[in-house]
Amino acid sequence: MNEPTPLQIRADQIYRSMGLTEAEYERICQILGRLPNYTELGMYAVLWSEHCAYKHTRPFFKLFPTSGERILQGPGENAGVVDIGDGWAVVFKVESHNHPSAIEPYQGAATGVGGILRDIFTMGARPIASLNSLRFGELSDERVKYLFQGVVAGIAGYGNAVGVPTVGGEVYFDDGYAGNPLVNVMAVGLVRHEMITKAVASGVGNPVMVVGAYTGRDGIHGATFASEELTDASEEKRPAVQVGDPFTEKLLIEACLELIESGVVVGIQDMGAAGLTSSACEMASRAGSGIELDISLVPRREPGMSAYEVMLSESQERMLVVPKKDAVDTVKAIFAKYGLPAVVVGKVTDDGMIRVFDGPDLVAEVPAKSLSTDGAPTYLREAKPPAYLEQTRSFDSSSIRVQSDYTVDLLNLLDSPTIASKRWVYRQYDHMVQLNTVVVPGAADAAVLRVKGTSKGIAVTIDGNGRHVYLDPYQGALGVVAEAARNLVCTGAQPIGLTDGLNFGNPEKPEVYWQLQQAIRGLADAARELDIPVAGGNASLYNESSGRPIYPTPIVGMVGLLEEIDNRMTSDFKAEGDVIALLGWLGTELGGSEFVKLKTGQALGYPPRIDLAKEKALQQACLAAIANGLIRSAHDISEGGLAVCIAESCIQANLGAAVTLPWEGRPDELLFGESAARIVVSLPPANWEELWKVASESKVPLTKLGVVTDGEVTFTAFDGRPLVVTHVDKLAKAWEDSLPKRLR
Amino acid sequence: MYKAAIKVILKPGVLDPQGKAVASGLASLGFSQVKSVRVGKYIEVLLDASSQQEAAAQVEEMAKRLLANPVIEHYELTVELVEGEELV
Amino acid sequence: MYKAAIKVILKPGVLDPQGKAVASGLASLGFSQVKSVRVGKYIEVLLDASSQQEAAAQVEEMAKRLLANPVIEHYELTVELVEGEELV
Amino acid sequence: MRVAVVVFPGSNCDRDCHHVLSEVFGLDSELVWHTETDLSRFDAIILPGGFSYGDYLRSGAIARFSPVMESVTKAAERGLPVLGICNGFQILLEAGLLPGAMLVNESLQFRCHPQEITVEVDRTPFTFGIKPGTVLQLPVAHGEGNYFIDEAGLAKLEANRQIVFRYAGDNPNGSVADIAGICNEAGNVVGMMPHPERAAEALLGSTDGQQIFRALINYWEGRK
Ligand SMILES: Nc1ncnc2c1ncn2[C@@H]1O[C@H](COP(=O)(O)OP(=O)(O)O)[C@@H](O)[C@H]1O
Ligand SMILES: [Mg+2]
Repeated sequence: MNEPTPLQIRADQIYRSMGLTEAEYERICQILGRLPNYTELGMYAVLWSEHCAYKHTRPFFKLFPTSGERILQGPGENAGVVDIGDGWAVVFKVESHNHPSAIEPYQGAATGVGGILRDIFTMGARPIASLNSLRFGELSDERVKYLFQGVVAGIAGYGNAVGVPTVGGEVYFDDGYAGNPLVNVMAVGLVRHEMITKAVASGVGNPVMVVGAYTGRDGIHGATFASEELTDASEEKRPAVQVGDPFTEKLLIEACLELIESGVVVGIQDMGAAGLTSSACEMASRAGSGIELDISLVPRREPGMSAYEVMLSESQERMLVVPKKDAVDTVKAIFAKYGLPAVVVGKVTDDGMIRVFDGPDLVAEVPAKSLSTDGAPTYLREAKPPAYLEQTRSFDSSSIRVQSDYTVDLLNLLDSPTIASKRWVYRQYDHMVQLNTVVVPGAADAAVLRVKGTSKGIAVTIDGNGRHVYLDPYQGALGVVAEAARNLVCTGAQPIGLTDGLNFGNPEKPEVYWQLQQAIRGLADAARELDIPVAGGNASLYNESSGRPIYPTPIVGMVGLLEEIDNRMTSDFKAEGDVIALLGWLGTELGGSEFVKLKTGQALGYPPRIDLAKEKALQQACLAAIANGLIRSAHDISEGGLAVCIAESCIQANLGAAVTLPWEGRPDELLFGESAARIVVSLPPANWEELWKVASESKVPLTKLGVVTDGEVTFTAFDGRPLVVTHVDKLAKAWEDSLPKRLR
Repeated sequence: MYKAAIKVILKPGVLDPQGKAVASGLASLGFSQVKSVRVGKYIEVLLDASSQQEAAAQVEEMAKRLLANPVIEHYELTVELVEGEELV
Repeated sequence: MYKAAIKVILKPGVLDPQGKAVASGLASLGFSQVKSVRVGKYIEVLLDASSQQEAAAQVEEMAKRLLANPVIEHYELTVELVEGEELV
Repeated sequence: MRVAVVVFPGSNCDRDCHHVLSEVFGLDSELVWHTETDLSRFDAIILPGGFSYGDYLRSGAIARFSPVMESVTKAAERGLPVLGICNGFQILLEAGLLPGAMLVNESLQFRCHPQEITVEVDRTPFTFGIKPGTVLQLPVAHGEGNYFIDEAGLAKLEANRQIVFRYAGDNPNGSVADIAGICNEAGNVVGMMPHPERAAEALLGSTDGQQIFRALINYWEGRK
């Protein structure tokens, strides 16, 4: 390949085709004091891409509360680390793989799993769980079916093979994601405090080693690809899609953990987006050092690769390791055991430069800091509320006809793919390997894992209602954090840290930028009010297709701690005759609900208002009720409202419920409104007084709704009129058959 | 009746984890002469058509739409006239 | 250098879930002429050998020992002389 | 009792088996890397589940040539109890220590869920003392558990009482005759798709899997 010269690059504005603006190019020239060559330009182009540099989101990160007693590592490393006591810590992070998954769903999702796992074990932690948050268009569309099936198979194919259980997740189907699905994967690891390892290249003269898979021409410019809108031409950029090799990843996990255990590692960093370039510059800039590399030493899969290609390759399953000076042989021996190459390709220097040689030739020389996230430009843009809000906010729920019977609506809601059982998904995931999954997918609002050798449990969840955010980014984002926390609390776990994933459209559009700004403020305010520090995050912008942005979709992965795993709680009713009660406030907000979508086919109205003080009180009350053994089930009210919440607790238990709504009002609002700060609990009648005390101590209302029955399900209005009359078998059929019948 | 044989192979440059694993498996079995291995799919389709040409056109269409994943794979196909109603 | 192409196919009588799925996939795409489909593997091996015959013998051995499982599969192979050191 | 848990590159239930053997049953369990060739110090061998060599080509096809497999074969011939779980079962099939072969699940999907199975015979070390007909609830987790054997082979399995477990209720993968596990003619080598190690602690939902390991211990104590 004939590379253009520095002069040609300037003359022909070649930087533009790499996604750099004129001003960015000028800035590079200034930093270098000369014109960049092709390889250098490529390095800047990827590392200054939105995907790597967070050019539009970074200015907001300072809003996040990032410290707390338990935070051992906040944002800035490969993953956040939170202390759980007894010398153990939890490591977790979310990463998006939206664009690759839109092009090649299986491999896109699979490599997404692989990538986020590397962020975990590069910190010295053994990955113990993964979760995923998925968004697709409607399942009536054949292409959507293909994407959905491919993504789930890809997550299963990779996660099952590496032996990390996929314990949870969420899937929403909405036209807003038709051309641009979202695939966010969260991984969770467990580490002894003394094994926590950072991605720093320190110690002048220390060797720099490439370990793991061979380097090929995979995904060159994947990061810039992830920073552009999807167009039909995206299909042409196909080589940007990489193929994952979970077998090599599994070996890499074991080898890296063994290596870290051996005590010879100074720093280690996975090679994700922008491969060798980003890992080298991040390790050097964190340590304030420099790195000198000879890329002719990098083990290759293909002949004839240029410096540019080696530096920008996104071949998967590779890491960059800086061991102690005398430990090269130790590293080689450990990797040899697993049949993986480990090769010295350079050394740590003290001049802050990334200096790249190809044999004797110097092919690139740039200051590490200038390439790193901190050195990249940031942008503040014009923000403007989108025009659609006028229409959505003028919605009046009284335009929906009041009915005398809501049985069919309840069945239809249970049948809607967003609400329906996700068994079709999680039965493809090995969610049990490693023998820690105590609360399995489908059993509660969050998964619970034990920590072997202790009595502790870790609860994990991932959440984000994009429709609510679309209708009001600030309130919707508050709701995302509140719901994640509520989900953990319903299992009896105290939330201890969160990681966010910001999935938005093109930030250069004022409306999208406004959504982004509002949503980040919401996430930050909720995290602060609820005392849940932000330990890390990820951003994926430019999620659009045919010029239409996705629903703004911030998602939150959250980790909670149960000091006593024996106190865990699940969401299924447990016994006939138990009292069903609402912990929390009366809520009647239909805006943005699944019910409104069912009736109008649209996202309309104001989403539920979030009151963080109430949210906090509710969560305290629920935790106290669980810790004192007062309740037998807890299930948070979300999509589909109270009726769906109770129906799910029935279906899981194969029991029924006789509920009388103790409020006056529109039945649809009472049954299907999605107001927050509400949890449905069930308890033996004998515990009522005690629970009442716990609730009133936290100043949280507790309202009796009915009793658990042996199978009949009835919802009755305040005045005794029947609203829903059915049987758990019918509910179960609608809920369980929804995905399988649509995917046949 | 026509029988089409479609070979589906990963595009050059695309990582082939299976091929890699098979190559190292063969090496450890003592087949030291092996330089590289690629693993793809071999698909046989038995179909009715009015002519060889029509059969080929149909199968080409199938390969494009379902049998191969154009993002990472390419394919080669052959079609022949056969007797009988079953693939053996 | 020799390039061997090995087709590995399920034996008659062995249920082929993939073939069945592909057949019904094709049917639902409107390819109604399709009678049946079988899905197997297509493996390419690049190897050094002193003669075509030796290469074929070696590959036969590989197929017997590793590439195909005789309980469920049979194979066909061809070997040709090629230039170059890479499979493309 | 010393039990070897063989670790192939890509095994991922090795630690789980080891955990159950040592923490739940207090046995002297050891993780043995696939390059080891001497297994003479062990009283039983377990080939755990997972994805040896990524399950590339065919599950178990490459692992069965691991150096350790020669000693596994010898031990099996000597009559030592050998249990292959899931991928371990696939390896035993590929190695020819058990008859038949595995195909991809009929659904073409990986399946992970609790599954009821019936114990068919008590003549193996891993079902020793379990009444035939006993139903156990053990998780399955596999993509290639569709056991195949031709008619003659099946007749032989039935005649020799080599079918050790069958799926009760829904067959999760389409296996011939609902077969979930088989043994060799002598009975000492057993392969099973379900994971007994995943059902050995109450905290994880079922303790039925303990019966498999308890059977082995009883068998071994009876032979001492
Ligand atoms: N939305 C966000 N909120 C908080 N921290 C973030 C966010 N996005 C990125 N970060 C932090 O920026 C750092 C770099 O992120 P990223 O480039 O995704 O890391 P990696 O390349 O290791 O996946 C990480 O420490 C991450 O936690
Ligand atoms: Mg990283």
